[in-house]
Amino acid sequence: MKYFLTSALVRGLVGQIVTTWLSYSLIRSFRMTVEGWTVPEVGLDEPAVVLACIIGLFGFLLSCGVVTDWLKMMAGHKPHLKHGAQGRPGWTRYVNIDVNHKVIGIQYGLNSIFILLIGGLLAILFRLELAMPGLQFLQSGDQYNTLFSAHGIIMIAAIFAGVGAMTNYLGPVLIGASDMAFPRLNAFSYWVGVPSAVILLAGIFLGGWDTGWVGYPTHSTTTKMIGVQMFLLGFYLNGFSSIASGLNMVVTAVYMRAKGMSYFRMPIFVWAAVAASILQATTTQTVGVALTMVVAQRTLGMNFFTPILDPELLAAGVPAGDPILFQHIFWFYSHPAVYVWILPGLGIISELLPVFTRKPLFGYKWIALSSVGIALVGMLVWAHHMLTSSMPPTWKIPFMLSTLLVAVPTGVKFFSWLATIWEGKMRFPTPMLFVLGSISVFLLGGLSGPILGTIGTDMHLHDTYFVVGHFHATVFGGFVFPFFAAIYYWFPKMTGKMYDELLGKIHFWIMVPGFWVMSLLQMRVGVLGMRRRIADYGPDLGIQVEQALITVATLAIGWSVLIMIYNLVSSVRKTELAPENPWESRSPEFLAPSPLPEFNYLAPIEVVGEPYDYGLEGATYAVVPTPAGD
Amino acid sequence: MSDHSHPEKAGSAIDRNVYRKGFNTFLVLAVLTVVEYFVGLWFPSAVLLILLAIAKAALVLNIFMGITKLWRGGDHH
Amino acid sequence: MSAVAHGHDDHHGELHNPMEPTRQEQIVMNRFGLWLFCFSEVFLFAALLAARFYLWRDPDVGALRPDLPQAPALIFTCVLLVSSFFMNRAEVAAANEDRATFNFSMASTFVMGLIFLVGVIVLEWGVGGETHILPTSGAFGAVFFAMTGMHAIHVITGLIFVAIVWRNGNLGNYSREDHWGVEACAIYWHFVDLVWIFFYPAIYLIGLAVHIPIH
Amino acid sequence: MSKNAKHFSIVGILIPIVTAIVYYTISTFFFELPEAASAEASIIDDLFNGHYILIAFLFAIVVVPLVYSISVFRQEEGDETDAPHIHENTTLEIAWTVLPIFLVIGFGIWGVTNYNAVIASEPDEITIYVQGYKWDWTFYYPDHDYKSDQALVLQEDVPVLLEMQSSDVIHAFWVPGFRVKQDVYPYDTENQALNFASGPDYDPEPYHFKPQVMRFTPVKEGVYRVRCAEICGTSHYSMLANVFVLSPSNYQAWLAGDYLLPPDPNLVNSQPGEGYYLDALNDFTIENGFTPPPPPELAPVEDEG
Repeated sequence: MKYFLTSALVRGLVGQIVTTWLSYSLIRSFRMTVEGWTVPEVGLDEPAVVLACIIGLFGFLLSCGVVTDWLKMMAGHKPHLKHGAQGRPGWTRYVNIDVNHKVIGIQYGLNSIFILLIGGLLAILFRLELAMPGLQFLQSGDQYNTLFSAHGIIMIAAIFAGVGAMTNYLGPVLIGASDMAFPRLNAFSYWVGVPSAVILLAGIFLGGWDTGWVGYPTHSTTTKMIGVQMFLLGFYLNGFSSIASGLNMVVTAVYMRAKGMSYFRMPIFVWAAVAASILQATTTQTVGVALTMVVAQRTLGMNFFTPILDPELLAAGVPAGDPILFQHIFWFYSHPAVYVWILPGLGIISELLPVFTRKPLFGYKWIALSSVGIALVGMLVWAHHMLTSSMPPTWKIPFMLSTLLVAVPTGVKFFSWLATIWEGKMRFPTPMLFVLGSISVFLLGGLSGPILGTIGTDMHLHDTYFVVGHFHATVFGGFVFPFFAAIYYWFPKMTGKMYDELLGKIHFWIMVPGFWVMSLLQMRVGVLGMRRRIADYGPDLGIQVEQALITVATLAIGWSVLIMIYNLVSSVRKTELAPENPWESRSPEFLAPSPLPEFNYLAPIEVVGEPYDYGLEGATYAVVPTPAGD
Repeated sequence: MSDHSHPEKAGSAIDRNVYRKGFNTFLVLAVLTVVEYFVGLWFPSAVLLILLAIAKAALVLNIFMGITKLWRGGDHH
Repeated sequence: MSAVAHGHDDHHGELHNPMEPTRQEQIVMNRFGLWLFCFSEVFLFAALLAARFYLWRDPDVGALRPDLPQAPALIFTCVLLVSSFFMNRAEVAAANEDRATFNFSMASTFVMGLIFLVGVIVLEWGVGGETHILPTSGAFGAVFFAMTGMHAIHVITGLIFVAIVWRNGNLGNYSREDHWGVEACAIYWHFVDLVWIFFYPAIYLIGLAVHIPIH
Repeated sequence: MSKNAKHFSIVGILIPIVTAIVYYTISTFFFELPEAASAEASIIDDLFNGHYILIAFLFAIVVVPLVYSISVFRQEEGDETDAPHIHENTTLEIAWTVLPIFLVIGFGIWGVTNYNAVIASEPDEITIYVQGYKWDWTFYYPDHDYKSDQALVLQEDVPVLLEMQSSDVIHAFWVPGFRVKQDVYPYDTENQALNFASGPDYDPEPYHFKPQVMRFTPVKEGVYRVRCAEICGTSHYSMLANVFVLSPSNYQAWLAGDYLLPPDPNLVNSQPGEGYYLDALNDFTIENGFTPPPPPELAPVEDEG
């Protein structure tokens, strides 16, 4: 307990709350003394909230100590990287600043699952509301709007944390490196996400917001619910985490590969992670601009997005704002963001299939390049979210074509997976089940894509539950299920213990069918006319049965995740050790001791062959130094 | 990994050259800026102005920022 | 529960751990990382430029720009350019352990940067002076303040960076072999200059000038 | 090889069968569209149908080999050896990269021609101004200088051109039966010159104001509902309006004030939850002598959780 209360996490949170509160009161009182500035008597003072949240972030960073080393460097010192638990019990590493990528990866993972549960809880709340027509227990549309908006952005934060978990834990291990290229920056990426999550969650309680996670102006610039500011800031600050971890991963993969590991000998997951990281490190900046603009318009009255203008300015020929501008800048990031989530997930699928089919990955180079292809095409399709906007047809048509083009690299992945499975000697432990589940669910997402990409059909389907079903299938198939597969697969590597196979299978057999029901029925009600983001729907649509079933499926998914958490927690406490290489994998990390040592390998490893040569007699991938007898 | 560890190029003559290179680059940039200003005043062609900006940017990237070090790997002049 | 077998606190003795990168390798990675960061920032400034070209236009006339005073803009652009020159000189000096030139050049860079910053805020933003452009002046004001403001934030970070490197140089922390701090500062400072190379014509030169009425 | 040929032929036979079953299921039942009530809806439904065929086929070519492999190529009891070392087949890879490109180009061309057909203008369009605001719709008939709050009345088989704007935030005009959807953007409606409802003062020209434009031709008499499809705040869910498509004679009678709009069959027969029902009923707001139908007797609600 003593260790917990003095941990970086607690220090940071206390620091954040204290500095936010102090600066809020100071700024508010200052604003009251200035003539001409109106400060509401009751309720929150919006500009003060914005500034206080930003200052609170610095409060967190300074008091948790993640920037201490950098401050020392600025002062001219050369601080060493601190490795290990610093004389405290082992578990304290996970609540303190630690530069080891495996610790950070697990921190990300725990954070991801924790936020995932909060987001899931919100989803279950509003699914219960939607189970029947009529407002059941929510009091107003505002409450519903806050719930689904928060569900959206919180799940996104959880997914980014999950991507961070996979790339951080696996990236350096798979390429035979000791750590990321910039360990301190890596810790910063994780820790800056914590205060941003706090700000997001606080937004729910301090007013809430009703803009959805997209926050389109002019709704977001005019809504009275000032939780929208916390949403914008929390979203924005999470961007720092994305950018920093993205460029960290790219540099790591370029410079820290083991001897003999050419680019086309990297494990396939690393290709996917690098493709995702490039998107993360670049496009995130544009959403930052979009969010800043909304904050600036709300607090400083800078007119970026309102087409309404002062008549005097208008008469002089000064242009007004345009809400479409936001949609362009926003989707330039937010479409590739989806690829940031799914590319690592698809990488996990490609990584695990050969192990469980005992066959080489079919068309390694094609899969590797298809990841890069998806990333590049992904930067050119953003405006397909705006096919019903006022964008001229000359813009819509190219975006329709580029959108359809995404199907090509995605198809390459599917066909290569099928060819990998064909004639394999398949084994079905839980990770493999989740891999197959991912393929099936991602297929639902993929197949419902082109129909949303052609303008005619999108005019009917845009902003309906069809879209909701489509992206949930994409994100579950592309991220959530592969993430779970990865957790089960590398659990013995992370902890040295084996999870419970039966509970894992129960988790799978509840969650995947549950998800099919949910996603397919969401698509069905969307086709029938159910719009997105509505607190209530008419009985005239005739979709009560479907809605009730969706709610039941959602509850099933929620319970199955709890089963997984119980499974993992109880398995960690087991005393029995897992086998060294439970999956008979060729991957180098399974040739090293579990859990991995501080620097992953006892000495630099050397790659001497292809990564997935299952079934080839005498083929070796990597030479890994075995632990000495001490 | 970079293993370009050049032997040190001591001697002030080389230094002067490097300093002079910086100064010459600065002169070119200054001239381009003035050209840019007058282009902007007299024939405000967006294409021309963007081309001028790209030319200036290329100089800064190449000489001041040393982008070539990325693929040459060295950090010595 | 410990997912990492055992850490050790005492590894950074004299011996280099073969699993960890050497200082030279680390510098190469730092350089690539910094360039990637600059590349990332390109997207930020490109988004602002996109906003400028998207909003500052008229369907009949084409590109527009606010009618802003030209002379100070040209002067401060030149000031930033001169600061870039001194930054380059400081970097060369650091690489050659020429302490005197380094000191003078860093000081000049800092002062020039400060003049630019004060110039933008006092003259262009009109704090304490006569100006027509306000943040509330339609799309002109909004985008103008967003572009110059975002650039000014980078200038401020750059100035802090310059000040720290200047001081550390004085403490003798940079050598011929390892002056990564100076190089990083130089790359960042030149990048800020690079951004202005594109912002200056975009704000002041391209498009038809529209006079903003006092409101 | 003969064994492989057996596998391939089984899969080859199953694929068309599964394609047919899936196509039948989704087009006639699972993803069945609401009845097409506009000329554009039929055009769009053709494209939907094409997509359904594509979905069924792609589903089959992935799922059949997947399920077949899972059931046939399992690890046999006690067999610890690896599977055959097949790692690449460039011809195959090129084939499944290039063939989809052709498919994509085909669908792209179809999509473009389809879209052009949907947005094509027709002669003799009737212009109606649509104003969206939190959280309702107003319709204004410039030819008749007539304002209709919340109920859009159209004539069967007469193409309409909607010019739309919003008073506050972005809304989106969507009638599922008509398939077409268009976002609606806010302009300064305090300004008389920009406000549709200000009649002769309406003159957007000097403001570069372009209302959003949507065209369609209703082809089936009946009652439909406008649904706002873009999140717009508290009561977004109940931002609905009724659309009445009338026969030519009834439409003329309605314009003359002689025709009472028929009660909305959906509304009368529904067993609604309270909030929704009242909001929807408000869409029947009395305008021009039209009275809403009496509210149906609400069945006693049992065990409201």
